Amino acid sequence: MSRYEVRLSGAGGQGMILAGIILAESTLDNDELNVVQTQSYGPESRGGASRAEVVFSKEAIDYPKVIQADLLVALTTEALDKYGDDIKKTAVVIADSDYIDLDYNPGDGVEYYSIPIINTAIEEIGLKLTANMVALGAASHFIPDLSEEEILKTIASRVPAGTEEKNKEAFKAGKKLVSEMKS
Amino acid sequence: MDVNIDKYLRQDKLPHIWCPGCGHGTVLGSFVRAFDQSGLDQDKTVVISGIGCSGRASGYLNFDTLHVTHGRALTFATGVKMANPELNVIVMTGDGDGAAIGGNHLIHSSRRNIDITVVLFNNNIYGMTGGQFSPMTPTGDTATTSPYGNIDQNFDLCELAKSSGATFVGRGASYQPRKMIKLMKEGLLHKGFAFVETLTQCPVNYGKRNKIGGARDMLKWQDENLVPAKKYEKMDPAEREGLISTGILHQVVKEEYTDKYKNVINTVMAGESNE
Amino acid sequence: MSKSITLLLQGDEAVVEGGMAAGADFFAGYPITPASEIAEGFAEQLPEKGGKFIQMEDEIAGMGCIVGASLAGAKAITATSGPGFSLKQENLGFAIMVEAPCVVVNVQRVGPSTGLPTSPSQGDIMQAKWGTHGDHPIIALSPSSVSETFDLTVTAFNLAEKYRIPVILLLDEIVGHMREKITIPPADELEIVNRKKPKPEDNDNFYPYEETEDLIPPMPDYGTGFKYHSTGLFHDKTGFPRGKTEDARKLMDRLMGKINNNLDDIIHLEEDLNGDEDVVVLAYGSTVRSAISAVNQVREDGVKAGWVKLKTIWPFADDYVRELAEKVDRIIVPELNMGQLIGEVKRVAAGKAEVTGINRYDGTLITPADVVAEIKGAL
Amino acid sequence: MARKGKVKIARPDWCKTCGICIEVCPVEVLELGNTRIQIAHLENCIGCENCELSCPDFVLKVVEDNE
Repeated sequence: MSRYEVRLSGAGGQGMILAGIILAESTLDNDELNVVQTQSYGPESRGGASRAEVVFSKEAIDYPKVIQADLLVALTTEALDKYGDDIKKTAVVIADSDYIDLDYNPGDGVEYYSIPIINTAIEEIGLKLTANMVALGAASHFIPDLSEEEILKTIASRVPAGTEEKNKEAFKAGKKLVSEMKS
Repeated sequence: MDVNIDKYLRQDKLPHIWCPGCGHGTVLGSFVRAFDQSGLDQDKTVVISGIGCSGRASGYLNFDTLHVTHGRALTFATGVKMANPELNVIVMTGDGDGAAIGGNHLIHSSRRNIDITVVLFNNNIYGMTGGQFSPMTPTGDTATTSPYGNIDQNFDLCELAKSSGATFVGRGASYQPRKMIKLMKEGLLHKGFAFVETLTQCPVNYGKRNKIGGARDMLKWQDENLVPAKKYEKMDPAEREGLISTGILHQVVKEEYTDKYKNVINTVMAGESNE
Repeated sequence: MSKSITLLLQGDEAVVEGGMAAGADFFAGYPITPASEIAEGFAEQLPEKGGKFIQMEDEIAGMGCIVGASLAGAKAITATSGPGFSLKQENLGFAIMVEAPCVVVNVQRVGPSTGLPTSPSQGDIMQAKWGTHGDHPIIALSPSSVSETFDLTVTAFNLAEKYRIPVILLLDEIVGHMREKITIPPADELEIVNRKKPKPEDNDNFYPYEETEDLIPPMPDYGTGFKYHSTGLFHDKTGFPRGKTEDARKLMDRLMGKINNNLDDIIHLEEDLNGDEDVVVLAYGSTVRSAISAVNQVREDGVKAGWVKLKTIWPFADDYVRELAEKVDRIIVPELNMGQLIGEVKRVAAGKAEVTGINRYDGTLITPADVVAEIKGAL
Repeated sequence: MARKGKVKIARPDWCKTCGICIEVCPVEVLELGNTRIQIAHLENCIGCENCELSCPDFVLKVVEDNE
């Protein structure tokens, strides 16, 4: 794979940066895959816009930030509005279907998935805080060369003790949301 | 007293640069006598001073000595003590160095109760730079920067150190070298943050400008206004007006900072090996 | 530890790993975005190895504290960002004057003043050189990746110990906060330098600031019986103040000389040049990454371009850049500031090559496309 | 209080003639000269060491009588 760029965006406190870290860290044992994870956030740890970026490549990664996303995840109206156009013509866009109020028109080549990320976390998992893992699961479906097993292992090591199973479930639920739509 | 103070002084750096009648030399003399009585190891002792007349004290003392930036002696001292808690660490500072620009460090060193002994030379003025008022210049007094009388309030440094958490607080004066020696010795032997304020006269830039007079007159003033702490405590507030208490003002036993950190290291390292 | 380990780390965390690997046993500092992770890492790791961490009351105190620790024998480090770096300057100058080895990390954010606390900048390049008052030597290093941050932290400690000087490690927010995979080599594969110390028997004839042949006097730990004096005043070899002009000049010459006589050892850089370049992009820190990307892109179009990465910012690589300027038509200097290091490049390239800058100072990065445009515009 | 000896001008060159020793001497042993302190009435000295301890310049020392 040459360069593959992922942007995870939402509001501060939604855990998108943690999702980005988990994506990046799940490549640790894959010697052939390079990764750079960056983030952008305001000075406060809750609220405000927040985004994590992960760039994957089998070659050396020079520029560390997303230039044009191959994959965009947006949890808020603000995020989709801000980054929705900054994507490749063949990009995948995943957006929350219930919490986004925006008349979004992706280009013709874009695969657009409007899915209930936050409500899946609330209703299916019973823990709103796992919305980031639902998003991560959905996103992981499209990123080449990632191992689900490694991601689940990384989730277990990165989320608060005691919430490992809920987070893993959330990840799987997210993945299911898009794979069902895709098939 | 029967001590040979010569070994604690860098003879080749003396006579010192302090003005005739300056009380700093008396404080310095009291310090070396107190140090001798303390029984502490000269080779394991570091003296750190800041800027101003008091700052020059370290250069005259035969220890590892460090003459640092204005007001920051306690920060360097904290580094020395933390890096090697076996060392005796002494800070020499003044009322400008220690109470104005370095006031924050005084508060926080007190709060940590780190085992450092501070000797603060309080001459109520910025002497070296020519007589500007300091936080210890009494309200109403004249200085080159308060030509119409100082409108600032001076404060009680011993109360400040005590309320900030210092576990040894005392005040000595150049008119009472014997008491000052005893006080400093107790301060040196105290485990924890020891703050010793010493009243010292600046005849050139404070005494003469404020009509107190020369060195001898300033000592007379001390004689008339100093009261031992125990007596002071028993006095009515009205009686205390204008008087200054001397001696040990506060001493409590409390766990010392580098000891606490040693516990952190021990706990962490024990936890590591258990894994 | 005898085998390497691979981790996903932030640049800030790599400072901690590099510091621990270099033998750091003391950290003092004050929390500040985007450098706080460095303090947090040392707070956790130092006591595991018997080292010391202390959070001071302010930035000034953090700097004073590490100098005190250094004189007591510690390998000491502090970390900050722009506002804190400003506050540390006076005590940084003191460290230079008393020749106390230590490492000062500045994870640069956009300034002046509070600026943009969470956005990257390379705005403190000149402050690193001239921030403290008066003439003085300084060493400043700047990594462009997480892995390089580890390496240059080790180098920073080694240079500090070897030359008895504070070494400034200039990260920027991007390098400080980005995560990359990094393989940490086994401890026995790292070269670690420790300061020269006098022998106890040297005590009788000991001059703490003697002009030794290498201009770097041996440095005793406090408490080992040398009972010596150090001061921020100009001093002679005894360490005591001397206000005389010839002594002042002698001390300044020695302080500068110990660095200037060893530029080959201190200046680290990398290049990718074929020898026939028309244009070279000279960069440092995170900006290097866009330079490399852009050069690779334009080479595919047949443009004769190359890149140079400066890992040592100060002392500036005068000789190298002078020779480079003789060989190429143009040098492009991308910087996340309004043009700081470009002044040095222009100074040494004057009359030899054209020098142009690419500058961003709004908290966003210079992209490869920005650099490509500048390269193509030059042709 | 040690009363083992009498005052001596141990380091005459360091004296800055501030007169503090005269102020603290209970028995009028010392007098100011032009450039340094002088012992005017050694016979009065009771060896109290007030002068030695107060002298800011380390000039005076109380020593054994026979020294």
